[in-house]
Amino acid sequence: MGSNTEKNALIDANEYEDQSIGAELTTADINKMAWRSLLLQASFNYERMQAGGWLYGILPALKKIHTNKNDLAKSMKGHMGFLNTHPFLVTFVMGIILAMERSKQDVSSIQNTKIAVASPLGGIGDAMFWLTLLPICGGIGADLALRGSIMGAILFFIMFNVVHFTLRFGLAHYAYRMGVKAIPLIKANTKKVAHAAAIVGITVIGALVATYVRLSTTLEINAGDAVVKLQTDVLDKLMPAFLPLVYTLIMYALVKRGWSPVKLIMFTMVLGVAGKYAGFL
Amino acid sequence: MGSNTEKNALIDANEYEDQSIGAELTTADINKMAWRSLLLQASFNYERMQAGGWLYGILPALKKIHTNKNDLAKSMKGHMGFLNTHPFLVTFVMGIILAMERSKQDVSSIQNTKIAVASPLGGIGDAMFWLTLLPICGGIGADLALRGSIMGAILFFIMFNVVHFTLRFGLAHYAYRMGVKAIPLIKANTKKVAHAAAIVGITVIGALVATYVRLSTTLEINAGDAVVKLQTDVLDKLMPAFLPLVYTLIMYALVKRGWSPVKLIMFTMVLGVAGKYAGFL
Amino acid sequence: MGSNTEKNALIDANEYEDQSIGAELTTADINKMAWRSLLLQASFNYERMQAGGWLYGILPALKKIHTNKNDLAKSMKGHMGFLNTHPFLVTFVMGIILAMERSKQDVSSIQNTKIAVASPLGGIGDAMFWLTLLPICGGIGADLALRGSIMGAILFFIMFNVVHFTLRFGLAHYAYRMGVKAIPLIKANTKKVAHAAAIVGITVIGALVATYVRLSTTLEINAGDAVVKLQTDVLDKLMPAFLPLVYTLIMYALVKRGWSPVKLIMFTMVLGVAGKYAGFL
Amino acid sequence: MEISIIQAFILGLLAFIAGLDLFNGLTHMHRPVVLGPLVGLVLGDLQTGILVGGTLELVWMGLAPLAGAQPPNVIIGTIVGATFAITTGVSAEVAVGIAVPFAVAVQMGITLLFSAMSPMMSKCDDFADDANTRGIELVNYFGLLVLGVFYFFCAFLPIYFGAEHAGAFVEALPKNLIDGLGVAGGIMPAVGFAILMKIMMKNIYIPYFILGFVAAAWLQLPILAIACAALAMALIDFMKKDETAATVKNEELDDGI
Amino acid sequence: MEISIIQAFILGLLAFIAGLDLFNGLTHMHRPVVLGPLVGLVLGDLQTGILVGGTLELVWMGLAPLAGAQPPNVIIGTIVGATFAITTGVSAEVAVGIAVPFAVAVQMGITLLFSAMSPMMSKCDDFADDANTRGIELVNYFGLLVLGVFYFFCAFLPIYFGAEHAGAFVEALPKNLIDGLGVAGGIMPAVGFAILMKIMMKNIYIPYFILGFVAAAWLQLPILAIACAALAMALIDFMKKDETAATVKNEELDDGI
Amino acid sequence: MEISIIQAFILGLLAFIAGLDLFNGLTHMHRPVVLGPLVGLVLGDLQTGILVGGTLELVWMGLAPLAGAQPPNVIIGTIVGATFAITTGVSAEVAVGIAVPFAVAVQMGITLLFSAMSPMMSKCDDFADDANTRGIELVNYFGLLVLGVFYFFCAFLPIYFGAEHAGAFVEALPKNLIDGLGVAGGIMPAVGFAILMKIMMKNIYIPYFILGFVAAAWLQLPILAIACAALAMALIDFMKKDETAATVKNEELDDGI
Ligand SMILES: OC[C@H]1O[C@H](O)[C@@H](O)[C@@H](O)[C@@H]1O
Ligand SMILES: OC[C@H]1O[C@H](O)[C@@H](O)[C@@H](O)[C@@H]1O
Ligand SMILES: OC[C@H]1O[C@H](O)[C@@H](O)[C@@H](O)[C@@H]1O
Repeated sequence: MGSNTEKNALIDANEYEDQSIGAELTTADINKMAWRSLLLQASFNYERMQAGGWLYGILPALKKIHTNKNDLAKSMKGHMGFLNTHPFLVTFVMGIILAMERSKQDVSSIQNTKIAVASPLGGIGDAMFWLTLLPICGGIGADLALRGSIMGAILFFIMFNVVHFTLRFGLAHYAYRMGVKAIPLIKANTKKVAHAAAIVGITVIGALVATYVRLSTTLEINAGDAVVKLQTDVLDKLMPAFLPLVYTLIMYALVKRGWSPVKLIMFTMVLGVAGKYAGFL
Repeated sequence: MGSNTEKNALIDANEYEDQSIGAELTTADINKMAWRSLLLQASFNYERMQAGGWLYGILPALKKIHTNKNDLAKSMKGHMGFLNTHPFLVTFVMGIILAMERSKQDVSSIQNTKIAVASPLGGIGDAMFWLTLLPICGGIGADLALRGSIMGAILFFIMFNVVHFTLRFGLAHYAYRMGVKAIPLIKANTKKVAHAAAIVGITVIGALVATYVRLSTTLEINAGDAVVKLQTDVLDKLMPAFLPLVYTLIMYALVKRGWSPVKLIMFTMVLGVAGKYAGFL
Repeated sequence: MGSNTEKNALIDANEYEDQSIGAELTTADINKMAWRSLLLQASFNYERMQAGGWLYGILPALKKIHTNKNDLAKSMKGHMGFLNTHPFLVTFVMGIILAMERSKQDVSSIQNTKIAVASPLGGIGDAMFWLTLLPICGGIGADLALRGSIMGAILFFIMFNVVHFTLRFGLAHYAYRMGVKAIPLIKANTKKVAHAAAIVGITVIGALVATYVRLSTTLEINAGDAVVKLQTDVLDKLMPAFLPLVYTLIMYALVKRGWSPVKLIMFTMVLGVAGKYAGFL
Repeated sequence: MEISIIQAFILGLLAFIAGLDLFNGLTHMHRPVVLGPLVGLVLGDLQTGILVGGTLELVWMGLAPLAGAQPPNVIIGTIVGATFAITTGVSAEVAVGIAVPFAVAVQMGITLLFSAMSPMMSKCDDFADDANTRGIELVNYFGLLVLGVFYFFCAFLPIYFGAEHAGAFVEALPKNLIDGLGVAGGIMPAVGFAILMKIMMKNIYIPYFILGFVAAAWLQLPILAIACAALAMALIDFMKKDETAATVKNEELDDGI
Repeated sequence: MEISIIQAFILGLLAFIAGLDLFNGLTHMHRPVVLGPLVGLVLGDLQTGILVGGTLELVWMGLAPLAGAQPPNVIIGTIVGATFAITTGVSAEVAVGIAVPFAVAVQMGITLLFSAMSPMMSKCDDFADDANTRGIELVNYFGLLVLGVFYFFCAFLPIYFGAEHAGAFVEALPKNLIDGLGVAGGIMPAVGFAILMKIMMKNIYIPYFILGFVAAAWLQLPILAIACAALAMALIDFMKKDETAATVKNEELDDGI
Repeated sequence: MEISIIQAFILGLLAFIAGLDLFNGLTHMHRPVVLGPLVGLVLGDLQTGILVGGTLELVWMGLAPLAGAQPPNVIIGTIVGATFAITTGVSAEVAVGIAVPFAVAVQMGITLLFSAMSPMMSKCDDFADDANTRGIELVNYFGLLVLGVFYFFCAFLPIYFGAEHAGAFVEALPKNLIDGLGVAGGIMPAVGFAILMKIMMKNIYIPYFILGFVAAAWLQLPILAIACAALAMALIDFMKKDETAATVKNEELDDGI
């Protein structure tokens, strides 16, 4: 992190200029957020997954909270970071995060909390909705359908969406209220909360790197009769998730050296295709 | 833990009124404790396991240590908490705990130490005595018996009990002496020892919840062709020991809300039977 | 650690008398170290593995750094401790350690760092060189040899040793430079660095005990029909690596009680042979 | 039975809508049990649509996108399968066999698309820099449009030109290119994490990154377990600071002046 | 051979005593190798008692109550089995076959009893509140009595009324009720832990509860390993406080006044 | 073909050199692909040497000493095998069969030697105490000499006396003694660790020893993972101290005087 001036710059980018508590969000505001959360994956992509749609969802609320344009920009930049969670539970995260935004926490505290809360909800939601609710509703619907009744389709649609929309709107309001109640507490302990959030957030990021980045080499070194499979014979013996870690750290180094995301993405794409053609990926 | 008055009440319940070091325990006292420890499981039950018999074992010593009746009551209440350990090793725990009682440590320090020392001894003792000593003695006895000799029974009985009683009485005296030697040290660091004991004790409780509470649902949701097994398809994917954790936390919430243990036990029994009849347990 | 005088003695043995930064090591010095590192395993043995050869390797440099004879003795004593790492990566450790010696860190800081850095490099190097580089070069060589060409031997020899010596010399210089750069930082934080190094070093030692000491008993207790295998039926159920831990702690207790290493080694050898004859090892 | 261009067009539109619903909206009208009857309605054979939809619902049971990974595409599978069953009169099972290659091809196509959409994120970064909220919105709408149009053609083309021609088109793409972009998609989150780390990482948090990585890589713990343990660490730290401060305070009181 | 009511009564008493020994006293005179000969003595055929005892000892080898979980009951198994072998003259192996259902029924019965004894604990809480030591003792003696009587009847009834009648009685109990109470027994420790936590839990210890749970639930570590790791954490904390205090002291010394 | 004593002697010298190279120097001229041709040269049949070397290289592929554990000895395997193939004209495969028992015997011998060399370490301790650098060097040279001589005889004897006599010699050693010393070798690092701990262990580091042990013994984590996690702990501690100091400083500033 080097010199002091750098640190100051960092703090500037991290703290909001206007530190007064932001405008209250009305029921209508939260409802709007929940509606917009339907487009969480509108700009889904493998670099940042739901980042774009997430920002889209909370944007009206952010505009209301940050009347200072610089603050709004800071906030928006923060919210363009990688995110992946379950779409039905996302409003829970949104509600909490908006309460934090209102209390003008640091950008990094907010982002750490976001990652820490949202990431585990991904797996939880998948188990509850994609692997449980959906097969149940689908099974009932298919059963009726196979007896020739259109009621299968209708019943499926109603059952599933009653749960879906109840959760989406209910969680949004619940989480926001919860978050707002916590504002005084957070405000009184800003630094400590930030530190705690960072601990959880960064730990989760470390785990995400090992879990989400899928990179392994198919390289085999044929030396006469001997075939050395680089991945299983060497790297896996060294440590698991070695290449994902190395690649992420390289990307990180390049980001710090000023490479733009586009450049990194292009680099990655070219690498993927080239690696396939050259046969080492 | 909320308000300050609550905290004070907690401290009152936690600290002994009479802080002077308790009466010394004689060899006879320790022997009495060891004899009484034979009834460790006299009131064995699945709610608190050996709690009642444990208290029975150390009761005479406690009476001698706490001449103040309020203190005796406090101490006895503490010792009615859940406990499970190996019956042959229990006097080791008793000896240490009585030394702590004599030095008038907090109730919670004592209980934390008890749990932290006793719980791992359960598995250790089972491996050493039930799964090793017993089969060895039993094997030798049966061998003789199958050749028609009554010596099998006699030899078995003697071999086994020599080990048994040597341990039971030896450990009692050894542990008490060890504990007494530590009294000055403990006294000098009361708060820090309490904190350290709490760390180990509570960690072990967290582990015990996941290990000892056996609760899983047989619920299956049949939706046409689809069968969703709630336990294996949903809960186990969410996290292991989910229901035990949730049930324990519910019980905890109810205890704090003033429910009596009897009420909770009845509730649990009704739940068990109802669950079986209804087919979800 | 007991009394205060003992502690002082410990500090004396731990800190160098001459605290001024040691003589700079020239390129020639580092090269000499790299050459001598070829004899890393000259006195290889199962008690301290590469300790003797390690000291042999860094000895000329140590002599240059510690002009005070007492300091040289202290340093040499420290470097006779157990060590095992990969022979091709050892110069990396040597370079760092010599930089630390120059800055006159405590003996225990230096040793902790050595263990912490060197131990994981053992497995890493084995995976990279013994299990990857060697089969590749060997495969290519064998392929040519089986076609009757002497080029197989020659190519193998050249390929393998280009990598080998490049690493050995390259790492030596690189690590030393790196270490020297860190000297001011280390100097400014001597105590904290020592503490951090101790945390890693001791943790690794704990792990090494469980990993490196191979001790299990073949004892079976035959009791009539029952056969109790002490290792698998009792000890492994108690805890893994139980005997290695116990044996190491016994050795430690004896060392502290003043037993000489030779005595412990003889004891161990006699135990091994006696255990084999008696059938319990 | 022949399919008119209008019917093909309407089915394309249906794919457009269902395609959006698969990732956005998520009303799950895109599931076979609903989509089948809708195809039936368009082709004038509701009953077959219902039956094929029910059958396919069971085939695709439990297949949903987890953590962004695509299963064989349910929408194109259903639309192509149901259309085939209705027009040729074959059983639902046979229709599945025809539909699966298309479902797999589209699965790949979507994976590709999600890799290819990555560069749009930097556009968003620029908009964020300028607090340009409109820009963010447009990017999202644009994403929807691209996705929808892609689905439209994936349904329209095979239905209009018939399976063989469509199949030939799919085969014309170089496999290595497609696979390579798929691989790139798997690596891509590394870029996302790197950018995230730029915002959030400070030297003092490096140890936690290491612990998270060790727990996930070696101990293979799920994110939930790691988050729980991290929370515990954070709470310990949180509470310890109080103590330290308290200790200091006390010391000073004790020492008095 | 007929069994007199007196013999049946004495065998019941033997079960009473052995039953207590299984959980209290633990001299292990309740093991078949000892109990068999005793049954033999009562029935006047020591030799058969010895042999059946030896055989059953091997059958029950390694079966002991671990963490409160009951294996098929060794005492009733032995008494019923040995009695059967002696009276009918069948081999020990056949006697085992007869005895096992009873052993299993009693296993369930004990499990039930240990669930049903739970409410007595609150009685104890009340006694503790009043420092009523006599009360605590009486509860324990009462527990012994109930257990012993239960064993008495479990031995007496099948022997006196013969196997069929006893078997019919066992079958008359609704299985769901018994199983349900067994399930309740498995859940019951949750109540014990909740009460324990009321005493011991403070906010600052929540993180350690989480860590213990994570280690046991996800990493599947045994209690011993978790206790070791917790001890390490506690020691680190214990020693760090010293340091902090020391640091503070030093700082103040350095700053002087 | 007969082997002269001079040839046997030269082959012994080759074993001497290669034996050192296996653990020191590590140029890997001791691998069959190089050693085979060298044996061929000595015996005047380079071509067979090359071929046998190539074959044996593949047989020993992936066999290298890991963490001090010896695989069947590659050097004696190669020298005896190649000599046998050249002198008798049998195929390389048959030669391997002859060579393996010798390779295994030498494997044991080396293990033994590495146990037996342990006491030399205390000699080194004494030299270190006196800052006697020459002494340290001599011990190392002595180690080389012993090892080399051992290899010399392991090659010379079977070649000169023929396989049967050499085999008989090997069999004459009591197996229990050899195995016992092998066992002792496995335990020996405990002594090394104990001495290490004497230098490095202080009470405040006991918790870390426990954590390292728990991680390796129960979680079966490799050293690298444990070192990473330990590094993380150390860094947290390292940085926390700064904070504490800072907190203290701040408090004092706040309180002013
Ligand atoms: O895993 C969480 C989440 O990840 C991605 O966003 C998509 O695959 C969702 O369908 C899934 O629910
Ligand atoms: O597991 C420890 C302990 O648990 C219960 O108290 C009983 O099952 C004992 O037999 C056992 O030794
Ligand atoms: O495991 C590291 C290292 O251990 C020992 O020193 C030897 O077996 C080496 O060959 C090996 O590389």
